[in-house]
Amino acid sequence: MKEVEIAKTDVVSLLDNLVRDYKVFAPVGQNSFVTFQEIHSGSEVSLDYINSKKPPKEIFFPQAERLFSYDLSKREGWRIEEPALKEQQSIIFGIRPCDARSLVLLDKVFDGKPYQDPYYTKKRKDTSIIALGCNQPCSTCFCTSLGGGPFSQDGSDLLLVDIGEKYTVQVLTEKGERLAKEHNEFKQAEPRSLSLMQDTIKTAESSIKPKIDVQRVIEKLDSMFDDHFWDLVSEKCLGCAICTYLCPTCHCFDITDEVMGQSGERVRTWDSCAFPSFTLEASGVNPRPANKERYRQRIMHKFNYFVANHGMAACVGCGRCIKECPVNLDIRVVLDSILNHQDAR
Amino acid sequence: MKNPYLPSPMRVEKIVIETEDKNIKTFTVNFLNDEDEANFSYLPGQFAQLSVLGKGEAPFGIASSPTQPDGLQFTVNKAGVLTTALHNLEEGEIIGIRGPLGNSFPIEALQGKTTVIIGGGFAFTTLRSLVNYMLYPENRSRFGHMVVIYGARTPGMLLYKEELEKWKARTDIDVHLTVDKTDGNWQGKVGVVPSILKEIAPSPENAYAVVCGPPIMIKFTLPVLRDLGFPPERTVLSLEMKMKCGIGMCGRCNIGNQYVCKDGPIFTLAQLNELHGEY
Amino acid sequence: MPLSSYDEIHETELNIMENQMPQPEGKADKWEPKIIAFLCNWCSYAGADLAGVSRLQYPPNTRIIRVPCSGRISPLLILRCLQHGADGVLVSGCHPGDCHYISGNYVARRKFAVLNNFLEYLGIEKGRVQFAWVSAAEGKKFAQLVQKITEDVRKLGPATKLVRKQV
Amino acid sequence: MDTSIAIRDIARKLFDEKRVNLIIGFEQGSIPLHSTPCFVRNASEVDRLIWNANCENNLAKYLPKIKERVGIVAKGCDVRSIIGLIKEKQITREQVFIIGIPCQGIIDRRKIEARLGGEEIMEAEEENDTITLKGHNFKATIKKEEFLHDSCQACAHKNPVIYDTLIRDNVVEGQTVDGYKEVKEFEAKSPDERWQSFSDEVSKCIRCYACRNACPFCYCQECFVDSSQPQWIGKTTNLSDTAIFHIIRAFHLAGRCVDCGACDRACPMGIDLRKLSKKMEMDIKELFHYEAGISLEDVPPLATFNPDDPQEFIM
Repeated sequence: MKEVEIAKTDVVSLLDNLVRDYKVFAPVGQNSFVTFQEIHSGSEVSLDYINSKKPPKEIFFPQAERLFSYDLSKREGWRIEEPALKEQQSIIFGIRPCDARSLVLLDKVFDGKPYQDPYYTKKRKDTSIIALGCNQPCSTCFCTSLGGGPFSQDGSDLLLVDIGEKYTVQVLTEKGERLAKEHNEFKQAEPRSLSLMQDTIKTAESSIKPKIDVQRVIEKLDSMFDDHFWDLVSEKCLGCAICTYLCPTCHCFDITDEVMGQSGERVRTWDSCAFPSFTLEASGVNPRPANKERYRQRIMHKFNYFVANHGMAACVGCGRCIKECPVNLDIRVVLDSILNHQDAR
Repeated sequence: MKNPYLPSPMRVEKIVIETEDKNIKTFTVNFLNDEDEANFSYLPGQFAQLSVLGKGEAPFGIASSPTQPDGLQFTVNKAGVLTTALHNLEEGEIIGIRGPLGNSFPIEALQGKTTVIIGGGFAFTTLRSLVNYMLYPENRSRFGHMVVIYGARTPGMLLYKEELEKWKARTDIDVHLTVDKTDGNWQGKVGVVPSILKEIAPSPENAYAVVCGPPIMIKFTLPVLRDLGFPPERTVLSLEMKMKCGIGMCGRCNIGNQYVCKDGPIFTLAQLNELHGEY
Repeated sequence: MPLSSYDEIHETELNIMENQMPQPEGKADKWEPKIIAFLCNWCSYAGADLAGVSRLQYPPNTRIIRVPCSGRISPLLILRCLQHGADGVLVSGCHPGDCHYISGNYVARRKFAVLNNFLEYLGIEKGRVQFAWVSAAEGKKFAQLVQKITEDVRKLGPATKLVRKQV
Repeated sequence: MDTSIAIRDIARKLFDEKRVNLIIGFEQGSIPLHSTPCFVRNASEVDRLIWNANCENNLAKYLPKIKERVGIVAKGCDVRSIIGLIKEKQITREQVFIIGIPCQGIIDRRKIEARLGGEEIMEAEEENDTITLKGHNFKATIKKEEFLHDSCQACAHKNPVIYDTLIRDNVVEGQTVDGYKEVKEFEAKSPDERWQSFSDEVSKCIRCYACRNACPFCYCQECFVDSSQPQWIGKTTNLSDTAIFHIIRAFHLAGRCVDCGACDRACPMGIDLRKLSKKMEMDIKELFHYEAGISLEDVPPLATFNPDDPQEFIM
């Protein structure tokens, strides 16, 4: 692996240069929280942030996206119009490693076999990821339990490590290499920077505890589907979609036709396994009729089904669901109670 | 890369009211574009997403057999927004289609075997596709004897009545029709599908059972099949779940880690027994 | 068409509402107010009918949707009109005391009072949504009412605030 | 006596006397400044129950689907919600044993976080009127009363209106701020300013429906936003769709909302939902002289009428 470095004072000018050639998304403070937004100058960015309120998944998988549009006044023939998928190279700057890792996971869903989602994959392929490692992980972070870490490289093209006056930059892919080469704000890394980087990484990694034995959770879930456990664990769940909508890996969606006058569009919108309408059939039957089944689906999907299908859990340990849950239904506590659960049968 | 969300246009050639309550219609549709038609090659058991622009999209099992020359057929029960919109269509109108989606009945495995086909209500659609596929002259010799047990609430609620008569006239297929409630003129059996199955008691030897029907019918049919000696590996079911994308992405139709739209809708009972059940 | 279920009634009303909606026109200089009037079956609709048979003149900008009672009008129906391109909405029922269902309009009146204040509070222009009592005998009042709301809405210009935009 | 201990004692007694099958209260949360709802089913578990200034959830939310005899730990606003639910026949008075808590107000975490300016709170310890906070690089002691939730500052019914047992002495009633101040300020703006401000708020909405789901009065079997037959409003985050959702949600609570603030606290995007509900509350009070959740007898204002109701706005 190759490393370069960039002085903190050069970041704004780097971004100013990047916005000329790329569509750049970066953390921007707004309404008392930070979200990823398209920026037009480096000065808009606030890199001094814990993590964004909404995960950056919405850059590739927006909450509402047009699949195609049509004109209902034309009774004859058939004319649907696909949105033009724009040729636009993009960069996400300052994304946290957990969120960068979530993109690897989303790729498995949207860019798998046998179907690929053109709306997601087009944007994804045209985007470079410049991540910012976490020197001071939150108390709600549990990325290390999920195979990630505050400086996980998965999904990133470049990874920035804050070493005080400078960032060292790990060059992780060819895309990253090109970026590092093209912009002279990136300098050859000094040996001192590299040793500082190693120390920073070690300190941050050791600050995240406790570690949850997710592998055992995955195995235990194999035999817990019919357990009374789910009645109890889901009892306080309000059934809102905060945890799913703010999750960087949740990707369920709905498809509806939205019509305005004679012009209609088929749109895809985020949907959530927490909602009764998610699985409610036109006949009135709902295979997941209550919170119990819906919360079970959430946990089983993340920590069992997804593992069976894609070889990894659908969670990156970012902690958003923990911070934002209105009833403090902490997924780490749930995982712990799965581990401690004695088979009642 | 082909956009899997884009429907292709089809013209509604023919609409037939199937049942006495007029709530079930069969639509015969043809592709407007030859290219779309060429790309649409399917087997019995597969389904497709039908679109009515402005109303949305819903999945329907393909009721025709690929051996039929006269276009695709879908039999639609009027229940929700989209099915109502389909029922309001007139011949000549254009709808959209995405597909074929999902897997098919295990055609290879059924070769040389006796096939017991058990259906109830309007879920008989893909079974009809299977029967016609197997009866097709060029295919017939590949398959063994066929037994069809098909039930509906009343005689007037049976689908494909003319075709059923034709099947009955053949000797290489036993057709047992049953209704929950007779209307007086009814010549067939009276009783629910599971009890008729018990009465007929087809031999499990070298045989497959293929079941499709409302959940309640499936619930009571499976134990009968088990008692008759059909092993889970040779008991085949077609499942229905709410679907949106049809391509395994939108996340709602899973049973355990299997997506009914992509990995199904056809599963053997043995497969389902391995999965966590929410269906 | 026979209506078999509650849902279907709603669906039908929505369809009527949307089909009634005059199509968006090309340029602003051609703009004409588009107004949806929900009239109760027993009084106001008969009032409108009387205006018609009496050959009273009133502007053609209003599309009438007949409803069983003013009590049936949910705020959602009103908002949906504004969302789908209506520039104004009129809701009219029987005068207090005259309701065919005894108290439908009384209960509606409370609901409308709260809604009326609330829409204004949110910044929806006063006059976009109006309420009236029109009896079966008040053909003239109905014609004047339509005249008034058409002028009011014309002054306000096209409704934009709740109009649905595409994704 | 310590409030938590008093709650446990009552809870134990209720189980021992077999008066309830379930007690809904709070237990220690998993992160600082959080408590979490807790469902206790037998006497051996009552020690989980706690009380502190972070017991922010309105537990009345859980009552409508409960069929058994239930004890509930309830603040002033929660009790008012229970009254509403009884009136709306979602639960019977006999079924619920109200463990009333005269409430000194609960802490608004967001206000503390705003004060800390992005520093993470790693530890919080509550002691009488203060909370001591510790983070990576700081330690601070704050006064609770300065960080009470807005709805608590505007609360005029801190003491439970009805109850089966009261856990401690009543607190002094009285609002510290005029609950309608913000509404009145908002009303003073121009219509376009009001619309702009309303649109800015609702355009933050991500349609997670936490506001709805946290609300004790949102118990409809199928919410209008979930209905697909017909689909009343679009599923997008288009301003038109989110605005209509919030207008109708607020409207559905007219004459029912007790300003417990649960929706406001649940909203992850910080939408000022009380600006909508307080207007409703104020108007209902002015027009129909009704305050929700005060008495079991009076009829909800939009379920009744008076022949002389105001109708100046009707032509």
